[in-house]
Amino acid sequence: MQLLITIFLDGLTYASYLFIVSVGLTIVFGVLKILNVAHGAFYAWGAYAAAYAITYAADMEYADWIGFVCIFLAAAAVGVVLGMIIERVILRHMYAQDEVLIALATFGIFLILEDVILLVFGVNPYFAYQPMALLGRIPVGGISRDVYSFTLMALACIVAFGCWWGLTKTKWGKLISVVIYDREISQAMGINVSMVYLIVFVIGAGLGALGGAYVAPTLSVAPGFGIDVIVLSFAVVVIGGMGSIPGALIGALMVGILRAVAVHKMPELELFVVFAVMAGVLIIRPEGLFAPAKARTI
Amino acid sequence: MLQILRSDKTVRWTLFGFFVLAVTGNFMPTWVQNNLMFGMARGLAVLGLMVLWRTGLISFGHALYFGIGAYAVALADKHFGISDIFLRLFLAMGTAGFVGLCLGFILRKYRSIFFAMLSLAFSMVLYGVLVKVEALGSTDGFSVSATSILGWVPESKYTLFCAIIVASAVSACMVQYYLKTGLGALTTAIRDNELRVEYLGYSVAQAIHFKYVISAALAGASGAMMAMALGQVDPDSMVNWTVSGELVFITVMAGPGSVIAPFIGGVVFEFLRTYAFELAPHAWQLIVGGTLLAIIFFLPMGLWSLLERIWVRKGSSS
Amino acid sequence: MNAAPALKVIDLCKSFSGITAANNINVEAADGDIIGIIGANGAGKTVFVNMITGYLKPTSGKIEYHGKDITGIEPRDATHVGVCRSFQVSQVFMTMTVRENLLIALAIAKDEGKAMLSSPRSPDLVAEADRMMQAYKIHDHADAVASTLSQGVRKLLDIAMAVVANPKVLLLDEPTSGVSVGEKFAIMDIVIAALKEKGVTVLFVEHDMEIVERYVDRVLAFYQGEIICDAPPAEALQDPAVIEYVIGHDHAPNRIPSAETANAAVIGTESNA
Amino acid sequence: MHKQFAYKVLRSAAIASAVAAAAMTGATAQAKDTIKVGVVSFLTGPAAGPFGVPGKNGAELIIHAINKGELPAPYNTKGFAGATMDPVYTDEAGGNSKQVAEYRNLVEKQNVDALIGYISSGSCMAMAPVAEELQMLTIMSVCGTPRLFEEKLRSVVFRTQGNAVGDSIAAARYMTEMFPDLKTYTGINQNYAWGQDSWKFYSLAMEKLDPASKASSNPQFPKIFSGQYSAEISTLSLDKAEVVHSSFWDGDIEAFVLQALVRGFFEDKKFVSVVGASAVDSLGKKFPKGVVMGTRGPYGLLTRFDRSRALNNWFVDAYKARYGVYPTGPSYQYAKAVLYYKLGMDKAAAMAGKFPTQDEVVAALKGMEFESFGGSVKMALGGGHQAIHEVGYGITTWDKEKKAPSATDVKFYSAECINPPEGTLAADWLAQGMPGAKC
Repeated sequence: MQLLITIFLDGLTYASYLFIVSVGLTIVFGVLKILNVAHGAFYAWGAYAAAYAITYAADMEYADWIGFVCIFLAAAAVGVVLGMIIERVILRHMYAQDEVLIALATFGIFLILEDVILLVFGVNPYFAYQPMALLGRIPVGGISRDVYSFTLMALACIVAFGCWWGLTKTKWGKLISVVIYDREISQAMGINVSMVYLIVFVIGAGLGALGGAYVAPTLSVAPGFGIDVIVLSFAVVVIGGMGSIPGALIGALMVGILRAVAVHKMPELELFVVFAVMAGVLIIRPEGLFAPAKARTI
Repeated sequence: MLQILRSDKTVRWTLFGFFVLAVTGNFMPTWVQNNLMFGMARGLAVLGLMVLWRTGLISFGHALYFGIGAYAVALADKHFGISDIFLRLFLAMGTAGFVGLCLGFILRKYRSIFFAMLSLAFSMVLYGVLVKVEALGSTDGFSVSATSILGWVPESKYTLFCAIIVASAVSACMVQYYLKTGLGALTTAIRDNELRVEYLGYSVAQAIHFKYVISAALAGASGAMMAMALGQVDPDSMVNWTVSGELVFITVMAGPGSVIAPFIGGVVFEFLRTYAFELAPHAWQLIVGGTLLAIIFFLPMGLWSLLERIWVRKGSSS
Repeated sequence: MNAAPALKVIDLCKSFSGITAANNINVEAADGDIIGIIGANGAGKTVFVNMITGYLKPTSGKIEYHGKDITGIEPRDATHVGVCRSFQVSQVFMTMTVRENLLIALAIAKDEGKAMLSSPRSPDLVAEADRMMQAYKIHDHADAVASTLSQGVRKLLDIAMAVVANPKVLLLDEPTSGVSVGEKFAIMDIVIAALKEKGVTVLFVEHDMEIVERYVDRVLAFYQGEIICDAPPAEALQDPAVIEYVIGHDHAPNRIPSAETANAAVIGTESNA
Repeated sequence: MHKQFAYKVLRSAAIASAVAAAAMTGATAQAKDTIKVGVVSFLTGPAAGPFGVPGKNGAELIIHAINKGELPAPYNTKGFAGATMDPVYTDEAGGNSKQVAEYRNLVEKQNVDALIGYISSGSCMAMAPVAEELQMLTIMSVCGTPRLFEEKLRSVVFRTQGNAVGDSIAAARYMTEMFPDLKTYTGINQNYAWGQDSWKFYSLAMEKLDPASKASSNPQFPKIFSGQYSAEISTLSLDKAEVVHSSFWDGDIEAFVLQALVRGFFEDKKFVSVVGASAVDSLGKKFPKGVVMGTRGPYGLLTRFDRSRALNNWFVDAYKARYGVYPTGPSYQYAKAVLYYKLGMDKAAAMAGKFPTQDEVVAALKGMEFESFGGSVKMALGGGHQAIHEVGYGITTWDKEKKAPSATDVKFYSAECINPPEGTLAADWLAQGMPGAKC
């Protein structure tokens, strides 16, 4: 029982983290049809920006709760600045290209952003533990857990709800779904598609950055820390169905729980399970669990 | 088959060019030799990816076969002390080809991003196993003992250098021949219009499967050559997704223009990385990534098209 | 063997998630028959063609070729048995020249693709390709890339590629749609002549009643997935039901299919190709 | 026409390479008033901050001092056998295969005279065969896996750092002496040579030193640089074991401590860190008190404020003056390796009466004993290629008046107490119950 609770909570923690990171990726794919490898770089940038801001605030001896403000400001800043630059300067010239080629281009962007981080923030790791330390811990299932990870779950729920509400209940959301449905027709209808693309990409980048920013306090934020995230979020997004938000949620939960089980029961399978599931889902249901299955193309 | 090859100019020039390279190689400083070796070895995998690319498929998971090739060599060396180059190549290509054959039954139904993602997933499964299992060397991998040729252990790397060049030349010619046959012509046909191919009475899935196996075997050979040239294998530089990324990068950089392009691309990449790493240890990825973007934007048909253009201009001016 | 009709369709039905696209279709065609298929858009003409040639699997019913059951086989197998088709929107290899298009087609057709292992540019194949281009009067364009061809020439190439496999039964899906009025009869003369001399059974979907009148021995009129009339043209085109549901009352003998029928036809394939 | 072109390209390529070849051969510098040495450490990646850069700084400081002849006596002679060293600092990040390629570049393109460095055991295991193949003198400075010399003897590879055996046995001895009543232990180690060996030898030693002790059935081996350990921490917390052994280093130890700290992990468990001292400095006041901390030798945290050794004092002061922070383990280890190279060069030169060849240097280095900034070093194992030296552990605390982290209950174990004699495999020696250990 104790073990079950622990596995469940560990899984949930990891899943929330994965969801926040992946949801941006899936939104961008859903609308722009871009598989954005550079998403990992947004994640890393978010983490660095947040860690930098938090440590700065700490040196200035501001109250610790300022740290949380830093997290969200940093994420927003990274999303807007990097997102805008990359969409306007590079991607918008590529939409005509083949999906996979664009993905490759974003791989190039990823490499560049990775090193720019080094040039901007240096090689020394950042430790922005204040926000996590501030919240302390509570005993659950016989062991004590950090409250911070519970706030991470809460954040995941908020993000999920926000996306659902934003897409279904707002004017912008409706516009977006129109654009998803058919780009040409919506252009003909006079929708400013390129603006929709820009905004969606910025949101996607922002969510990626938020993922990084929010976990920054739990890690040593050091160079080369976006690489593993990319394939993990790919796995999540593919499992759930590229472009589907509930899909990303389910994908994150599956990966999170499975990994937790593996870590507790057979650690050597920890990485294996994630991608085995990814492959399995692709084989059984290429469009993922949630995206509607398309008709045969031949 | 032979008369096709004899009649084909590209083949002749390929052989000639590789021959010249092999001869001059002897006079090059070892570091140049090494970079050429690595470049050529990678070129083999890229050659396979090029065949796939011509049918409109890009695989983000060929590190799987690259890695299988490399680890086949390393494990055979560690457990059975197999050091003969032919045995090693046979093992590597055999295993890679066989795995390619099996996975092909699944992958041949997939196109575009789904093809890319599923191959990525397969390669990452192997990665996940390698880094976690101590018997497979976990993140350390293994070192690979020197290569022998029919029992004779050459003391200089030059012999291996020649071996790699021979392998490259042979596979380049084979692929050239393949592209000349009806099957080869089908590559473009499939990219153009699968529906028509089916109605002409040929199974698209089968054709793609065949190409996939070829590319897998080539990637296996590539990995094996790399392992032998380096004397070291490890998951992060042989099987991780970044390696697949590199291979696709070289494919696009080289361009689908000719069977020689992959090898030029591979060599250019090696030197690019060596110098980028030397000039800017903190920013070498930046240089590599920048080049990738530049190529995608300004040379969609790759370096080969650039060379072609230069030559055409020369030709017209003179 | 030849006792059985070249093509026999029995109670063929097809429905997509409730919507019936074909309902109890029964057709017989003897060797050498030339049959015109008419009907408003969405009447189920293309669905019918797609089912015969294995692109769509029928919900129920049976398709026989010379008495051999070919229901629901793969397109390539349909081609192997001798049932071929052309398309509303020409399906050719756009980045290749006319000759290359035909060479590939020939290489595949030749002894079940064994020719694939040698160069398709072998002299005999090239010669045969030239013969085809002569027969279909596209030899002037031999080295033009398909994407640069006019609709008409592309149509001819499309049909020529369908014929390469020496089909006994050939289904032409709107051979003249999207083709300039001038080209229409030219194309049909060429095609029908070439096919007649081979004794091929031809079923072609057509909107232009003049063409139908001029070339076919029999007319199948489709309406809402059913055949409402199966008779020689003279008779069929006077049939009140046909006039009501297919041709429309303003039937004039030299009616030219309007642009939108052509476009509609194009969208027609998009929806199921 | 196209084929013509293919031909042209190839021909020009061929000519180009021929010219290149002609130009590049015979480009091997013989002038020996300066020597070129590759100094390899992590300059990028998660290990750069806590290990690579302090290591590089340590090397830089000493190289500079030696070139100027500013080291304290007896090492105040100028240069390496008179020659000034021109170091080439390169990055250890990017995977073993890339490192092998880089190694070849350093030797064959940059024509270095020797290599000093390598932090990760992975790198060391991968470089050794290449070093042997190219016959290039290579002094490994930090890495710890005993496999390096136990798998086979090396001719041109040396290591001035004691291996994981010593670190682990010392840890076990310290635990059995300081906390005899803690009987059960588990571990979290990185899943590669260093982590696997550290755990292996720690548990072997515990078995012998305290037969009543019991290892957990479920020790954790996460992938190096994973960064996220919340699930692992849960597993360890659920485990009934009282002691948790870890050989985490680079960014991982910091990440682990941060995530475990909030969860009160260090109050429930006695944590033994073989090489986590870098985290003590980077986390400062934040670092939990009462952690059993090792430094893999008499340096860093443990000897920082111990003013009894002149060399150590000089090093601490010079380093602090130059970089504004205290030297950590890696700083000492790189400094030690450079010093070792100098001594070898000087000794060889003295014996040969001229500028020494590599073989003479190798001969001089074999089995050398010398006094380094952190205590004395004996090249006793692996045929005189593997160093042994004392290893110490202490318990972390915060020094109020110095406003710096420090350690209490520091205990050192002599080299002979924690290392097998030459010629015996560590595993066998432990199995026999460590015969002849002098403590």
